[in-house]
Amino acid sequence: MNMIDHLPALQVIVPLISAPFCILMRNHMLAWAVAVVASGAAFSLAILSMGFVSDGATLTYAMGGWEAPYGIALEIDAFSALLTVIISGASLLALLAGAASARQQLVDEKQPLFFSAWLLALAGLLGITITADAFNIFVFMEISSLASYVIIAAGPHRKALGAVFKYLVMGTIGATFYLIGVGLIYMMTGTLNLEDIALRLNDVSDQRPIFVAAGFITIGLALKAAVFPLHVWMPNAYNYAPHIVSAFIAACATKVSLYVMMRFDFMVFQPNLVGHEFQFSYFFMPLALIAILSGAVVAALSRDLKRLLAWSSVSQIGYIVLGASLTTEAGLTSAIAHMFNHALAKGGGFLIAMGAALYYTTTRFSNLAGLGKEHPWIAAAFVVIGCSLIGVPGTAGFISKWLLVSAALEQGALGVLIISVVVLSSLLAVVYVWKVVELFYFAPRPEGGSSDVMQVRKPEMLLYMLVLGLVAGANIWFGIMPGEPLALAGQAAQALLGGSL
Amino acid sequence: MVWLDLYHYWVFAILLMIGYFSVIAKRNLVKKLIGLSLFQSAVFLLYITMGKVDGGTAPIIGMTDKTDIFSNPLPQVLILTAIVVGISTTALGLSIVVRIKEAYGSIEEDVIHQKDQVE
Amino acid sequence: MIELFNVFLMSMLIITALAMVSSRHLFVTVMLSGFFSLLIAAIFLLLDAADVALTEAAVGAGISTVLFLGALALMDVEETVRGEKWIRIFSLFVVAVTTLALVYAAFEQPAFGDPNAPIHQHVAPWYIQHVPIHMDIPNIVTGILGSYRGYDTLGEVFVVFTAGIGVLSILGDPVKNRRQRVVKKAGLRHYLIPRLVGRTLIPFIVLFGLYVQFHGEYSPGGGFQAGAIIAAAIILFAILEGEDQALKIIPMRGLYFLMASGALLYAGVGVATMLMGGRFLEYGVLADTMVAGQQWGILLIEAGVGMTVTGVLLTIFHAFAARSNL
Amino acid sequence: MEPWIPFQYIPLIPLVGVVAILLGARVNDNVREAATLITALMTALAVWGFAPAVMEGQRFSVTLLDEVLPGIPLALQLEPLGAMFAILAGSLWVVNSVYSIGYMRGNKEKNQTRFYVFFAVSIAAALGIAFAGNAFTLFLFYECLTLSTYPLVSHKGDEKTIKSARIYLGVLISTSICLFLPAVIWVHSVSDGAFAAGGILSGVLSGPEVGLLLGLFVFGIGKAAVMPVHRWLPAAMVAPTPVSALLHAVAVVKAGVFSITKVVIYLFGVDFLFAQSTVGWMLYIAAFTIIVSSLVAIQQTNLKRMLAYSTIGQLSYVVLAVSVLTPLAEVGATLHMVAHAFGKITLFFAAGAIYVAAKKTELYQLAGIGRRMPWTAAAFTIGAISMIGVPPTGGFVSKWYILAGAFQSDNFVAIATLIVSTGLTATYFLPVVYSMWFGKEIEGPVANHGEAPMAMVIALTTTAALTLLFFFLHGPVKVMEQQVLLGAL
Repeated sequence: MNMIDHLPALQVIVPLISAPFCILMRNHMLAWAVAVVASGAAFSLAILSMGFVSDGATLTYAMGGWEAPYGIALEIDAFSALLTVIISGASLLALLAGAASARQQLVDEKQPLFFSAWLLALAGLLGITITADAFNIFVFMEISSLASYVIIAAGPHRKALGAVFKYLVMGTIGATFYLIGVGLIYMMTGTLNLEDIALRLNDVSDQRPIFVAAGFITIGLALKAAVFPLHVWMPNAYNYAPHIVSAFIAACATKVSLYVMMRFDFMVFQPNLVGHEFQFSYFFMPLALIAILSGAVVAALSRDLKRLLAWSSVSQIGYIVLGASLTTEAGLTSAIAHMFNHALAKGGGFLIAMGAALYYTTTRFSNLAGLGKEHPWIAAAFVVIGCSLIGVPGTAGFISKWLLVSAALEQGALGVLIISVVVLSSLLAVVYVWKVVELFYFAPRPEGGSSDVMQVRKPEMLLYMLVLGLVAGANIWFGIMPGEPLALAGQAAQALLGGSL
Repeated sequence: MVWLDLYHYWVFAILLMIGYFSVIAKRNLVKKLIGLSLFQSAVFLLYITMGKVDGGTAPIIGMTDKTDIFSNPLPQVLILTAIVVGISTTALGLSIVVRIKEAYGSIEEDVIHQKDQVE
Repeated sequence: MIELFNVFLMSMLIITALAMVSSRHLFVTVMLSGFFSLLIAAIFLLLDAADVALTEAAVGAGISTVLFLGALALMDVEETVRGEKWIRIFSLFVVAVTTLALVYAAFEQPAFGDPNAPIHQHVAPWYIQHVPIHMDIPNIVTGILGSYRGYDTLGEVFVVFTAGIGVLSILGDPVKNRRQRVVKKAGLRHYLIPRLVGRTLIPFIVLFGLYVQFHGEYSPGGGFQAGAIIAAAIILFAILEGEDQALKIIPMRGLYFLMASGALLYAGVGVATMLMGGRFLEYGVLADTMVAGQQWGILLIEAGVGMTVTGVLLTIFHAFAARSNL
Repeated sequence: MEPWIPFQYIPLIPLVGVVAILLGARVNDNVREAATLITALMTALAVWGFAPAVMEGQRFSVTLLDEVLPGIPLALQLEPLGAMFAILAGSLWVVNSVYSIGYMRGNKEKNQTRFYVFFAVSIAAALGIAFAGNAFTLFLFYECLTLSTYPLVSHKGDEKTIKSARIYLGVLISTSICLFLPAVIWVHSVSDGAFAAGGILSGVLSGPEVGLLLGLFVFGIGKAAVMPVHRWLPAAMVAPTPVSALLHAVAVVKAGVFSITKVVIYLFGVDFLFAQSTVGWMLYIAAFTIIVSSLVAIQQTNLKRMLAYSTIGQLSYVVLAVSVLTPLAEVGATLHMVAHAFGKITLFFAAGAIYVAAKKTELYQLAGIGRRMPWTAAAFTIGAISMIGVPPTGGFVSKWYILAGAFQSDNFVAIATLIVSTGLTATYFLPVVYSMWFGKEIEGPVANHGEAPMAMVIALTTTAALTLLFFFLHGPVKVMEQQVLLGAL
């Protein structure tokens, strides 16, 4: 077999295999290097497979040589390719930028364990994205969740522990709900392969268990995706995680759950359940609207940069869910495009928090005042990324907002409500972003501020600035040239509505 | 009788409820974890139950003379995996509880919450 | 008669669960949860799930109980605070809604044990039919676990691995922790009878573990159960002789190595099949014939599972013990 | 003059200038300011180069990116209206740069490099607006302009400034997101949104929809400062004077009224709007804004604030002229854009010169200042009479055309508004002018002062001269605007 044929398998296996190597590294720099190399490899593979699927093809792989539904099949289509790029890209960039931050927040000897868990989280997320098997999704979901608990719990503040425990309990409930749903489906169809399920559900006349299964799966995944009001675990988990972890997890983790949810609801249930479309729509749309507003309000009231960003995520996830809840092609395209654009903006936001904390130890506003004078480039990058969060034209965030509003316009009267909520929350985003901009540029440095608490090594800093520049640049680049992600998003939306896997 | 045909399912539902309730309602972190594993055990029962075939045997060829009817092996495979996942989660959860106890001196959620507020 | 026994076990299960949740004494709760695991294992056995029963007994009654006890040694065993009223009402509400959903789902399900249920028509019969052809081993569960759904099992090994490094990362290196704390207890070395009984038992337990490991293709068992059993033997040794002795037999570095190499062995088999021209985990290419290749593959990956599980369970045990003077 | 660079690269010239300014700042201030001046000159020359071709009827258009969003390109085009705005912005930037150098040095401002950099970025954004080929591109550069002027408005960085800058940004961003953006998306969802002579919405929208969309545009383009979205303009008075001059005369407010004009002519189409019954309110809003802002201006005691309210009123002249919807009035609108630019920039330059030389900001302090600063006072006088609309100034020409246009369609509301507001404008400008020349001097913060620095005086006399010249030489602008209308009619 040609190595290219193994692409889907390699995508998961490379980071997976690198994880055990990581703990065998005695030196923390080596462990970091292993993680960087593995992430880099995963990222290149993701880009490669994106090239293969961009013309509408799908890459499939039968694990162990057993064809589905008897074996486990892997599958990369436009949607999953986009997700793999987001995930591996977030991991690579966060790792590259975070070398100094990891040294600041983590004990050296724990770093091999930490980076090993990091790679497992990466492999888990990639595994969920690529597999086409309902139970395999569960297994990899657990790898990624357990690994995420570990790397979040590495946060130096004791509040991280409470946050992780909450995350663990809610995450496990979510996963178990998912398992119940899959069990009910399996009971009625006898198969676990997603495509096969969709096919065989056609013949199932008893819809009640399927209906309940849809409920359990959707709610379980919504829990993992931090969809309002199931988001309670998320702000603290993001806030108290080590900065390097926030940058990674916030960019991609919840999106993977949303991805699975959208696949199930649109590909499996939609064609086979009567009225599923409306139920999905009426269930999620109000929640999304409330999430968009409440997340933005809390963010606007925050006094800490990371907390602000975490709550802004609640609101931004609302956008994705809102787009999906329109259940139209335009709506889904906007949702999927926003996954990508939000990853850019939010990953970048947490990178800023990371850089700020390098110099001022915490991300509390009182500490960050006047950052712009001492570190003009970090502040400038925040302006760009903040604009993307608001959705200023010329940035990536604008593209998704445009798509969402266009999609809402198709809805008639309901669209007006949606647009007004989106507009209102954009204004709130202006408030919370500009609060920080003013803080950076106009507030005076606190007297005797704890400046330069750790010795920052030159190469690490250079790497950080490079990555930050790259992310900020990408926010602009994809605001002006969104062709590639948009094309993938459009394809993905068509595939979702086409009902074929 | 439909009700009785499904009695394993009812046991599953009841166990699930007990576990679920204690996860949400209990304030003691260890209790929450115990509830969580109960919650998961219930799901194991759901899967294993659905794999049973009347008059079947364990899916091992040659164990008994009746080689023609086996219970469904697939749910068993899934649950083997799920059990392992469950214990892994529990172990991780417990280690976090240990650290919480050391950091806060308590494993009662309300006490921890109060101490966080004071800060 | 069997039905009646089943009903009895089920009722016991529910009663135990209720007792677990309502007991205010955490020690009692933990012991009851061990009992619960034994009960449910018995039920699994009655439902023809021998492998699952063995695993549940080893994990639920064994490992999980030890872990909980290890953790409890550090904490108050009394549950002191009752949740506020609104939380309880809210919880009841959530639980009630979930119950209603489950009840709603109930009535269109296939009846218990119905051989015509969809799950017995699709996929599973194929497995039962093909395991003898593809790999010629008696235990169909092992066949599916190791080969048809070998990728799931790979994931499972990595879940265990994650838990191992997770606990280490959260609780810290046991050796270092022990050095920092004054740990006086040296096991039960001064109690003659337990020591004597224990020491005689340990070799048998290990032997049993190895049997379970390598006989998994023929009878219930496999890498995971074997790993749990062998780990249990060493844990017993540690309890009897003291941790330091146990750490002398397998030091922490060795455990790291065991954890990592087990996982790597499993994944390595997959990579090897890839290099030999097959797909990932396509064991057929490992030997001349399909059947031989499959058998080799399953043997190897089961060994990998066993190594990782043993390593991880011991690591977790040490990590807890170092904190809690067990 | 010949075009020496493809027009789509013109907005890049200021951006290249940014790099030059940053590099120059490393050497010394003189090099930096030379870089600014050269960039400004190059920009002006580049846009002037296209004037003859455009007047002969040539049109240029180019698509920069095929699909920024599905079916929506980033497109630029050069047509008479945009060319005129670009010429205005580019040329006044030169004058403004000369003035800025004098002001910033004379006033010893901090962060001068930042100032010049964002000034150049703002000009680039303004040029982008001028060349926008569709609604989406227009919106893109509109927001760029808002953001790039924020650092200029908040230049001082003290608490009062930040608060005002917050109002500036808040009003502009929120109007644009709430109203302008939905309008743009709406346009693109029903058409291709490309600006075309004669409009593109005729037959696509009808009835109340037209009125609603127009409303979204008029209030969404907050830079046009139509009441009640004018609040940002007085707030922005905290900025250094060259910035005020830029905001009021060159880039920002002009970009606002320019955008409205462009939308009315190229998206709706004059004829189409004229036939609609649901767009009449625009005239009344404009008239209301003119009258009220003049009344408010009368009550002001601070020179710059008075000028700010005067600007609000003058801008609405343009909106009023546009909403009269007759060809002559459209010509008047364009002429007024230019005439007001010259007049108002002169007034602000004068105000800034007075501040630098005498540190005087309040109206009562200005008494007798004409004797110490004759050039400045003379320029101020010319600017003021242009605002009122007295010949021989540019202000007269544009008002004449607007009036003529109003008579064309017997629009008595517009006629009455013009007459009343002329009276009101005279009421608040003439006393100031009178006291400048004939009042008795009051001791100010600086006792014995002469004229402001040379650079400033040169700049303000130049613009004053332009104001006068425009009375005689407004032909080209008229030609250009008629070109537009020929296309439209």
